[in-house]
Amino acid sequence: MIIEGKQKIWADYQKDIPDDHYFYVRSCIRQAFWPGSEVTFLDITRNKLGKDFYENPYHTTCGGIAYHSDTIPQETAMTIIARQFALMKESGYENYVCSCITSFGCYTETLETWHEYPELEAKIRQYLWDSCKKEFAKPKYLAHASDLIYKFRFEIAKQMKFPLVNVKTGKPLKVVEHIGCHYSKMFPSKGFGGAEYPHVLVGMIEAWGGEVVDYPERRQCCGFGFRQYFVQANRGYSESNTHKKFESMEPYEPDLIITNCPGCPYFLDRWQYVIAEQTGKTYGKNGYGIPALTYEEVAGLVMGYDPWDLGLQMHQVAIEPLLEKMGIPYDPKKKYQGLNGKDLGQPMCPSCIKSV
Amino acid sequence: MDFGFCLSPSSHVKMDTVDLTTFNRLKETNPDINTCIACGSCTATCTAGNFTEMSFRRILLMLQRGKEDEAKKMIQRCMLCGKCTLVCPRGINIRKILLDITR
Amino acid sequence: MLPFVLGMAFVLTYCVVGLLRVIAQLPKDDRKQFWRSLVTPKTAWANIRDLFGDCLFHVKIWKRNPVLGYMHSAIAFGWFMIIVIGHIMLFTLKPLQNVEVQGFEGMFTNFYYPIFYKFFATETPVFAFLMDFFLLMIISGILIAVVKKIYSKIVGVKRVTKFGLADNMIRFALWTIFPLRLLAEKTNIMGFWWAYSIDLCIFMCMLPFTRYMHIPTEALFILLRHAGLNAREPRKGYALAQIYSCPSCGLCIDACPMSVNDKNSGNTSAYFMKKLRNADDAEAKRIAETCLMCGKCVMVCPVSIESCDIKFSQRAAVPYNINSDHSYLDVISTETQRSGEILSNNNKVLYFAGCMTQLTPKIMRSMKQIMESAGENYDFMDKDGGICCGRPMLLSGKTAEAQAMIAKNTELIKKSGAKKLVLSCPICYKVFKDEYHLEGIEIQHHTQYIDELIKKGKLKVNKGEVNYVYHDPCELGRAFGVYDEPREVIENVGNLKKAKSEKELSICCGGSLGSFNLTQQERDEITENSVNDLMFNNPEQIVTACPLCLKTFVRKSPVAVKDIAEVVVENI
Amino acid sequence: MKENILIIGGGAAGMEAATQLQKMGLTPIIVEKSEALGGHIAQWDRLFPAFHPAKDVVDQMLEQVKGVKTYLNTEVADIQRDNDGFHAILSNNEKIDAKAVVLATGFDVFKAERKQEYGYGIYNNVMTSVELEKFFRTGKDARINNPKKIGFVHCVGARDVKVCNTYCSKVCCTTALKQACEIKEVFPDAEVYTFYMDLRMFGPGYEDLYLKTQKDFDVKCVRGRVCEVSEDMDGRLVIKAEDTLFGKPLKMTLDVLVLMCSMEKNKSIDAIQQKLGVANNSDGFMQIKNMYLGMNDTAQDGVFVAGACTAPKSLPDTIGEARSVATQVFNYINR
Repeated sequence: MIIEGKQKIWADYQKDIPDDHYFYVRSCIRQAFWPGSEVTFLDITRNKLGKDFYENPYHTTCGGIAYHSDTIPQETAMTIIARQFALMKESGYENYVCSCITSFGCYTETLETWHEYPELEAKIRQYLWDSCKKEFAKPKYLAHASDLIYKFRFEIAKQMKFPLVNVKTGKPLKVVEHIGCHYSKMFPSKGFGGAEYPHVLVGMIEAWGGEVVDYPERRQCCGFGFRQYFVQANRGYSESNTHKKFESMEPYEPDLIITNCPGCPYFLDRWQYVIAEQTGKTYGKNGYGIPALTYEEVAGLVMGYDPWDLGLQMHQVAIEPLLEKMGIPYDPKKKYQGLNGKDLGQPMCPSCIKSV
Repeated sequence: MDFGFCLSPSSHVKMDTVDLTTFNRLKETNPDINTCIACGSCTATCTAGNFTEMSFRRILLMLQRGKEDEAKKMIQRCMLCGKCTLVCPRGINIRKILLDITR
Repeated sequence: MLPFVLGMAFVLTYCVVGLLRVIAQLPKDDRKQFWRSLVTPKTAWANIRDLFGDCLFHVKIWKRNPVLGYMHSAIAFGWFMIIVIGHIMLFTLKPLQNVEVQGFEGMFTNFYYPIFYKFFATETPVFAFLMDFFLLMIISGILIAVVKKIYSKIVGVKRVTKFGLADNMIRFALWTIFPLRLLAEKTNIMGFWWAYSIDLCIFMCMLPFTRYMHIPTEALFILLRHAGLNAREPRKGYALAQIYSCPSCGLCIDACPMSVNDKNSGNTSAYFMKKLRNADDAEAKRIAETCLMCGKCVMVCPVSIESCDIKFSQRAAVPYNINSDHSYLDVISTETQRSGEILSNNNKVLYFAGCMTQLTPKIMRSMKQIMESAGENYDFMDKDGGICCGRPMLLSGKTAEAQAMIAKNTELIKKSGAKKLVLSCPICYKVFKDEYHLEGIEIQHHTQYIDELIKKGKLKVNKGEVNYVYHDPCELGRAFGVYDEPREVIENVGNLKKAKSEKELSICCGGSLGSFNLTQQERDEITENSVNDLMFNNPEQIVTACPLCLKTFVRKSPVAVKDIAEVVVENI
Repeated sequence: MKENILIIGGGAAGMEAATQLQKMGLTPIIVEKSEALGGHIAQWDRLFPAFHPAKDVVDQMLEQVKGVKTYLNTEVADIQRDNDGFHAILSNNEKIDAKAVVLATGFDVFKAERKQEYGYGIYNNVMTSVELEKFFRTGKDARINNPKKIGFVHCVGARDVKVCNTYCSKVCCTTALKQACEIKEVFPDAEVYTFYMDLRMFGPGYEDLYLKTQKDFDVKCVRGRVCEVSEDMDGRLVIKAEDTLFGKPLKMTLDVLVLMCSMEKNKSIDAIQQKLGVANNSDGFMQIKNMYLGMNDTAQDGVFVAGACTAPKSLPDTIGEARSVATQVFNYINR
């Protein structure tokens, strides 16, 4: 691997986004999958970094899931998106940041389509007025939330308490980065680092002391694929994708996977359990899996947030070995306690992969 | 545990592990086996191909891509009539190769 | 004279054991057929005729090549006669003038008396003349053999069989028997008598392991042949008798179309039989699969060895590790039927083009035109692509596998209600004639069919000015003797020139499906040679009666090559 | 009177045009931006289809062009036209007056790093066809270490809207097969694969080369474009392609991957070209007047083109065009 070659590409694919005053929209599924992530994002940006990130309670889904499942036409999806943008404008913002990669893809695609087909934009403008009586607007800058953490990675590093380093050996942790397909595969210029060698997560890993693992199936999709996981009979395809990735990364013995998409960490996490149940194989050491975290969770960890406040107990793959490697103190008893101190109940113990 | 689904086999031909024993054995006695240009004449003229999927072009590929069983299954259809050999623009002795595969 | 006795005893034992072995190896029904043939007057007569004709007088070699015929007869018949006359002298001219037997009396001595008898010292003029005559004959035969060995072309043979050490040794032993005998008698030196005796012993002892085994075996082979047996296994029973009957004379080498390339003359039947005799399985297998199966070697063989049949059985002996599955043929009945409604008309002619003719559509078109012109009630069986006749499968030695195709075609033909089946491909013709059971349906090759149409006056043709030469396809000519019909057809439409090699001596085009191993280049060499032979009298066009020959000749012919049906259509 | 003809570019086209013009009694002047005449072909080891040493051809051309006035390490900085003809100012500030201009500026090799998925410049063992040719000339390349498996990717930067080059680069197919044979000569035990979409063996002897590649060199030709390359733990390359004849995706590990880079128009001439009023085609190459009878003519009288500046061309194509441009120029001068 010639790192200078990658650096050249990273330098070519830098996008210009402001570092403050954003209209923040959430992801539909992340709040359910990883409830700590978006909260942590807002907490870091607002409270730790002192930025202005506004959230409007009236924002909705971007329509992406329905769009990609072919249940709504493109115009409908675009009108939903136009409404989101209108909300941004109404709230007095012109920078738009979303938490979800699917949304990011939809927004990018929509903006590019409007740019190429102004007549479609005019049509949507009308639809928006007809349906919501809202004024059509387009954001000046569109960013994904991971773009901002990428942008703030050195500021976060300054406040870092637990770098991505194995405290016992002193060596950097080996980190696999996994980019959501809709981040830059559709529009390479819209992602930090482009489509082939995205830098957005690599930059965070490097800034926080980890070592990036580039393995043969790095570009492979996690297998989320809306059509695949919606239908039970098709989930095998989804699982097989993940399986292929793990088989490919296994020899590198990664300590951690960091992702920037709602679905990827979910499938990279849950399928490890399913693969273990079906084949008896686990990819971490000593019967553990490889933790697949969101970038907010990793940012939170290095900044010293309590693992359970970050919602890491929501991961199927046990997080404890990672915490121990990084030297992060945690209270095992609190793992399944809610914020109010009540017991959340423990998940059933899987037969293969270790959960504690 | 039954999840109602399972890992699906990869459709990739893994060239690193493909077993080429049969193909290499054929190559020794039939060096012309390499010279196929995949024109498909053999398949188009094939008497059995008129009724089945029989295709010598595919059989050659199957042997090179580790699908020997499929290749042998396809050969079951062959009538050894030799039309393929007559039409091959590269002059490959196809009938002989087909026969050699069965040994 | 111990060496001679030992040799004689050995060879006799070997022959008896061999005879029993061959008979034991015959399949049960074959064996029965064999015994029965011996007492059937017709075959018995043929046996006697050929035993004398072939074994004693070598009629076939004489026919093939008189010089070789003389050479062979001189040595074999001469020797035979010396033995016979010797015995007559023995019984008429006692006391003997034997060098050795003084002091030895008894039954064994009678046995070898004549061998060491001083025949040439006799004073009875008749005997003296006869003995001198036959000895001279033998010596002249040996002289020819020596000349042939040194320069074979003098006796009209381009290529001779190359022999191994054993064959060369025994040949030398044979050549020296009578010169030694002559020396011994003339000088009466004991050493020469010993040498003579040892020489005889060497000859006898080596005989079973060399080509000279054909001397005793041929008689058995003639009997088996007349019994109408077929070689079923490449090295057992009937085939074994044939293997030992092959004298490696090499007449087939020059006859073989492959010999045009010296490298390939090792693939001829003489060597095939030799490899079988030497149990060289790999080579026998290779040669069997290289052979074009044109049958010319069988045609020229002075011993009438059916080497093609043995090659078939050799091919069949190679395992086919595929379970042929032709079940898909079941569903196509209606498909093929669409080309013709079942007619009750008894005069219906069914034309089967076959795979090869599918690649030469002009033959099909010509056939259609001929049938139209003749006002025939006809139907095309495989207009939209039929199934293979099964002959190529058979040629590969896959008898069982061919049955699927044979059965399907039989079914289709019978269903069609046709009374006559016409084939334009001799490859198909052979299998339809040999393997199909189409009772009540006449099978004709299109040469025969067209000839019949012309003769019956149904088809009117004009005699043109073109000079044609006709090439006899192997599977029509040598296989079925269809030589005259095509020639008559051609003479009706133009002038027929002769090829250098005609009829049963015609040379394979080189395209034969019979061979698996020949490369395109090797086939091309054969084709060129065959074309040159056809061009002997400078014809303007070459006419064939086989789509495969047609396709093959077109590659190399300097003049137009046409199927017989085409030239007929041109002259309607 | 001897007329000056300005030839921009001292590659095969420029040299041959100059040779012919000189024989016709005109005065060709070659302006070459690099330090030597010869162009791309001088970087080549052997030529397809018969493995003829490129040096032979270049040396002959250099010998013939000896008497021609040549500026090396020089570019045309500016050019004006008036009724007398063309007035060029060179980068060394010399002034040249000429009656006609021949643009023989040739091509640039496609920058392989633009096809990011092949990882040129990122993965250690990905190289270009030009670099492989250099290896054949010098025997040295750190990437080539007794490789066991070598792959060639055709059409890198050609027939590909993703890099805005929709044309076929013409010579890469034959070059790939030539190089495949050559690498087999160096490493007879190596397995060599070429990944092609169509094998365009357009010239005499090229199809024979293809047959030789298959038969004598056992090079395996796979129809399908490599779409993704990655590096495994040992630094070997894992490639993905579809075997489109078989209808299944392939995955294999290679030691070296050679990218058959296409030809792109040499863009360093763009400014001068603009001043001369010679436009480009949609594929970026210079526009000619007519594809059949006007392949050396541009929209501007007196401005002629030859060689790969108008389209990807093989060496024989280029030489042919250089000779025909000489005739065109001669006729123009004597009109």
